[in-house]
Amino acid sequence: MTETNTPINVYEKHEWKHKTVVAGVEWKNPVGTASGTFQLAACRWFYDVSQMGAISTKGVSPVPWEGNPGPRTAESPAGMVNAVGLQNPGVDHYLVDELPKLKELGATVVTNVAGHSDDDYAQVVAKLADSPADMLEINVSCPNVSHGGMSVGTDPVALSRLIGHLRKLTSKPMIVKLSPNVTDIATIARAAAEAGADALSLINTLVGMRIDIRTGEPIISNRTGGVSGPAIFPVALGFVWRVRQALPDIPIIGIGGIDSGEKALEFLYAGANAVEVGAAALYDPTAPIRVARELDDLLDSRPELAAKLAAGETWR
Amino acid sequence: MTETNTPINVYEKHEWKHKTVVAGVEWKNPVGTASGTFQLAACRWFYDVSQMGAISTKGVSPVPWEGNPGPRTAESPAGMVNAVGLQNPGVDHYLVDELPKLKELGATVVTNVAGHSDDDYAQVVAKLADSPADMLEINVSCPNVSHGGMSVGTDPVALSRLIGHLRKLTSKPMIVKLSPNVTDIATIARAAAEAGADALSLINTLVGMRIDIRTGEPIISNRTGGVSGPAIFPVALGFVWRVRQALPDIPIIGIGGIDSGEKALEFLYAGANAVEVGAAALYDPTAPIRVARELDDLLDSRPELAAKLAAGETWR
Amino acid sequence: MPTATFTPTADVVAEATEAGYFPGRHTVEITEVEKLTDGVYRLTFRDAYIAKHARPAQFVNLFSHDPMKLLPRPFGVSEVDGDLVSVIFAVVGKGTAEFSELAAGDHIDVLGPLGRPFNTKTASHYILVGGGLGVPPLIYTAQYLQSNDDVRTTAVFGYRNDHFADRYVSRYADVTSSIDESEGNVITLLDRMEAAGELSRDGLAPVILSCGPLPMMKAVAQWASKRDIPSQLSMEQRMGCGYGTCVVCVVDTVDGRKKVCSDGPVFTAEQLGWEA
Amino acid sequence: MPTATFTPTADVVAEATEAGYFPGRHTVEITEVEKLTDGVYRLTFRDAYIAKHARPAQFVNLFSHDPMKLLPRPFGVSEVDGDLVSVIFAVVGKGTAEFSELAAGDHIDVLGPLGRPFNTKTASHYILVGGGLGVPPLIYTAQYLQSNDDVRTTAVFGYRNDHFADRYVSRYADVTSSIDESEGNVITLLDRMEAAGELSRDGLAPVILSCGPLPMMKAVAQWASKRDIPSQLSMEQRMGCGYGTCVVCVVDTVDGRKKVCSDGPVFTAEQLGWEA
Ligand SMILES: Cc1cc2nc3c(=O)[nH]c(=O)nc-3n(C[C@H](O)[C@H](O)[C@H](O)COP(=O)(O)OP(=O)(O)OC[C@H]3O[C@@H](n4cnc5c(N)ncnc54)[C@H](O)[C@@H]3O)c2cc1C
Ligand SMILES: Cc1cc2nc3c(=O)[nH]c(=O)nc-3n(C[C@H](O)[C@H](O)[C@H](O)COP(=O)(O)OP(=O)(O)OC[C@H]3O[C@@H](n4cnc5c(N)ncnc54)[C@H](O)[C@@H]3O)c2cc1C
Ligand SMILES: Cc1cc2nc3c(=O)[nH]c(=O)nc-3n(C[C@H](O)[C@H](O)[C@H](O)COP(=O)(O)O)c2cc1C
Ligand SMILES: Cc1cc2nc3c(=O)[nH]c(=O)nc-3n(C[C@H](O)[C@H](O)[C@H](O)COP(=O)(O)O)c2cc1C
Ligand code: FES
Ligand code: FES
Repeated sequence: MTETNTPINVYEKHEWKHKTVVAGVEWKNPVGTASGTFQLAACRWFYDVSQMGAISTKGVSPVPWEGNPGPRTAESPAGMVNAVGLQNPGVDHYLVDELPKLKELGATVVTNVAGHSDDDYAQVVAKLADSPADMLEINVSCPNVSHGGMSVGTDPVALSRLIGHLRKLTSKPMIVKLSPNVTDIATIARAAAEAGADALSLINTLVGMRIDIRTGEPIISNRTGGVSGPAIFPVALGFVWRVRQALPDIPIIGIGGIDSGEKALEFLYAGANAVEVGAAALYDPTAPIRVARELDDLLDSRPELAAKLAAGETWR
Repeated sequence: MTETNTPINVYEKHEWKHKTVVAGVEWKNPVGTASGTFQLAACRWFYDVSQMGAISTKGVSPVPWEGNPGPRTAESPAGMVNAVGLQNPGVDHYLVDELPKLKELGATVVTNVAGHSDDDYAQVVAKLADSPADMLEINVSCPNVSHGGMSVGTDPVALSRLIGHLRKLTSKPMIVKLSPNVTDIATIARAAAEAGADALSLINTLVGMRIDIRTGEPIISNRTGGVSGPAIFPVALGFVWRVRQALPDIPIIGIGGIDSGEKALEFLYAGANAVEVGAAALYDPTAPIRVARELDDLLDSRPELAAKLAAGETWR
Repeated sequence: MPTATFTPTADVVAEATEAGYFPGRHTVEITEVEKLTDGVYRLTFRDAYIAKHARPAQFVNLFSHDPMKLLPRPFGVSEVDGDLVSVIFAVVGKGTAEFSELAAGDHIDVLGPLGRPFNTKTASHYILVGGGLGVPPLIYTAQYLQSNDDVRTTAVFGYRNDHFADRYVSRYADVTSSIDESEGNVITLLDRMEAAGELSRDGLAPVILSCGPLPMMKAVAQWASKRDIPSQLSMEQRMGCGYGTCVVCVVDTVDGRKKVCSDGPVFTAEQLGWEA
Repeated sequence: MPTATFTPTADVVAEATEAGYFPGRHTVEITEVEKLTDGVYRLTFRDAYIAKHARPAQFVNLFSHDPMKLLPRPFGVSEVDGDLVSVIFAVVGKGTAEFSELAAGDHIDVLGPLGRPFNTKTASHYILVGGGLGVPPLIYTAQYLQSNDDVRTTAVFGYRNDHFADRYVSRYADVTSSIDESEGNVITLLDRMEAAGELSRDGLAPVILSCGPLPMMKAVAQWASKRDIPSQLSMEQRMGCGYGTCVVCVVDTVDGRKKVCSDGPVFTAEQLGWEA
């Protein structure tokens, strides 16, 4: 029987019962928002965003990026394909706008970092080094940019070089966000860990596409995009499982298709320290906080798991 | 507006209007069954299986294989995870049972070949060389066996060696079935083509898993399995697209999440010569023939595409 | 309210049988959903084909209305009344939770009947040993055998607490005895039958047909084997198709891994290697 | 019949507004679904919050009952009546096909109102230039402005054939003129207005508010620009969220790529670089 079928009032004041610790950083609860699906200016109107375990913000680049032309999305069964191409107003804007506002609200902030080259990443990380961001999340897994992005995240040598370089620029806890579009995730994960990643987050989107049968042409201007949503859940879970088997100690943030506390819990049982909610927030703005609340209740009856998370440990 | 909303009577006698040609072999229509989801003894009771474009049979190995212990499946959003592990009664049994019966019914047969080693594959292909099978489909992409299977399909060097070897053993049209669990599908596809593959079929399943939150343990005995069903459709389409972009000439069979003529059509627009229906046949036994019928109607209003397929060419 | 993705043709069953095929997945009307006890429901739908063809231990696949949930939910046929077919199920997950909320007039997709039935061809005293949610197919077994004068049936049911199925099986079985965890289990009842000399009945030798939790069935098979009583056990496994095409539903037998859905669900104690 | 995966709390709207937030996705009751012409429907649902807050050119996200289809379907608010909200939509794909089959008493999930409205703060003669399925938000614009004595409204609608929206807009606009493809297009009507000296009305200078197919809006913007008439255009783009968080719904503007859902849907001709 489903364990979480009493509807939750996400607006109710709630004392979190079960926290987690990711690479030394305390999260109020194990559920964060996933990068690219959260913008303060949009989400703050729907719920108290400071109550999330953490907020992973949209990837920031050294200068403003305009991303891909529209259309940027297509629907797919129980999921969606997107090719935003990392449109963002740049790190300087982020440092005076999104970040201070989030910190003022009391949020734990994971700043997602984008780049087309090692130097791009380095510039952003350097600027963030003294910022109030709680953690950095290096996105080496975006399938929708032609340089950098996923190409770094699929090559252990390039990844190792990049992370080693960034490691020297900051003492902030650094999460490396991995791509599922690889043959051997364990090697990539190990390369990131050995080069100095404090934690890993996975998965980013799977490459995919849709075609409009009325025209015979791809729906998205970029042709292919990244698939997210419930459809990718078992794939994401499998990736987290395999990375946890390969690397028993590194903190892992599980991402992919989470739309309920129960799905979040599966990630925790697979060995994640925390999770992030992405696509679900698009079709249901309060999904992230609802998932956090559902998980908080599910953990009540799992004291052993809850205790491990609170101690910065994991189930596996 | 959906183009195929008049229900189809799959039992009605039907003259196929639109055939396809895959590596020189004529299919009555562009829709086949996907390997591992068709067994004659089960499916023949539900519809006239000889009416399919082709029947891709369950992977056969040199000797009977017992596969993985149960449970072998778990549900996932709009999909399923399976870890059969290629249980099959072996090629000798296949040659006296499934294959002759299928040929007797008038089916176009694609014999799916499994192995744990190059030698396994070679033994099966050698035995099939003089059989009435119309095409061979070399499965180098099964995620559920620990040797052979996916490991060959993810390594261009190993794949090239295997296919080169098998090429010498048979003059039958040889399809190589590719895994989506790779970083660079174009290189793998090219390796197969250059080593002598007459056609490619893709995708096999994506690695994935589910965990039972009541126990905290994986549902499937093999822990991870392969994800199939509508959920993987956009991912599969993206793979076919990328292979078509990389290899303009090789025949391609598109597989993954097809449950309607419209989805089949997207694959054809992405550059496939034909498609195969897998998981949909499990939850709806007549799905393969229904999809074939729906596609036959959709092609009526697309004479240019239909003409290309009939000539063994593709949209892209 | 639009629901299921699956849109069968006007009359899949008629078209299929006319053409000489088994009916594929099709939509039927629910005529009743009744709560039997906490978390246990009895769902009845109208399906003349299944009603006519179902044999003891055969099952039907029921499908969720939620296209996120594609796999079949198999349930043993528990009773047939004219063209009405009943199943009895426990709410254990999302699918059964959904089914428990259905009501008369709703529709549901079904496929069946599926699986190899109990072998009830011999003139025997069939002892129907069921535990928990293994009892529904045994109710139908009793019903199916009721009109057969060559056989006798005794239902031996074990429950956690509420004896929710007694009122159904006692309509058909010659004798019904049941027990719950506060008193013992089905072995307790079998021992009592043996002590009372009731294993054979009217000169008919006993054959055990059993369905229930694995540990129970193993115990029953061994109990029977020790007494040279043949036993047939109806097994469960997670399914992909339910009709024999995908080979996901295996159990280990002495002849290798076999499909519960089409080699079974019924296996003998010998096949399972469960002799004492 | 169980449907949507989404189960909002008892009263999302009340709870949210009480707590000082915008209501999230929530379920509302449909009170009417009416066919206006071939493939075009008008759907009305009860939602006091949206009814109260919707401004001209704002839209609502409607969600499919099929959890395979997760993305929002955005539709401009076309009319408000007490706490009833109407949208008018064409069946173009699977989602709209589903909505066309809904009926009074059914439920649907909504989010809204969303987007930046037309700027109607100036005392002007608002010429509402709509084409095809761009007309619904202009109907609401006319309705919204009806009680404002400082403005005048003229609806200038172009249709493929059936003038299906005239009867709605003429309830509110001071003047309604429409045309279909057999006669010409909205530019034909604008030219006629100009010739008749009707661009200004009661001394109020014209402002064009337009929604419709891209080529039409471009032509309208250029027509207006040549005459120094300001124009505001309501754009369309495929959406991920509809509330500004995902940046998928962009159109190119002179200031870079902007979000249709929250920077728009309304943009000026200058922003779009559409001056003549
Ligand atoms: C031949 C056979 C006959 C059965 N007869 C009955 C019966 O008469 N009454 C009854 O209450 N139950 C019966 N079961 C078990 C019943 O099928 C499951 O309880 C049911 O499928 C659970 O569905 P769910 O959606 O609630 O569970 P979920 O856990 O949400 O389902 C997820 C998936 O796992 C599968 N699954 C979960 N548990 C089981 C299980 N125990 N066996 C097989 N598949 C499972 C589901 O079918 C589904 O595909 C039978 C099983 C089999 C194999
Ligand atoms: C701000 C705005 C207001 C709109 N107002 C109206 C209106 O009042 N009346 C009306 O008939 N239509 C309107 N549309 C278009 C309407 O949203 C689409 O026709 C509808 O989403 C198609 O859904 P579908 O499921 O039938 O199509 P499908 O093709 O099956 O949908 C697949 C996906 O593509 C999206 N999509 C498809 N076509 C469009 C499109 N033209 N614009 C945006 N997304 C699309 C769908 O929302 C869905 O996510 C508006 C669009 C926008 C952006
Ligand atoms: C519209 C959209 C934009 C995204 N942008 C980013 C991004 O900027 N940086 C990043 O690391 N991941 C980005 N992602 C990936 C998500 O953070 C997440 O890894 C992925 O969507 C899988 O999770 P989900 O299934 O919950 O959406 C984006 C995803 C979506 C849907
Ligand atoms: C139960 C099951 C068994 C399968 N067995 C095989 C197999 O033996 N050989 C093979 O090449 N592919 C096998 N596949 C993969 C399918 O042929 C197909 O490539 C995959 O399922 C994706 O298609 P679908 O989404 O339509 O199912 C199997 C798939 C399933 C679901
Ligand atoms: S469930 Fe498919 S073979 Fe048994
Ligand atoms: S649709 Fe998400 S930002 Fe506009």
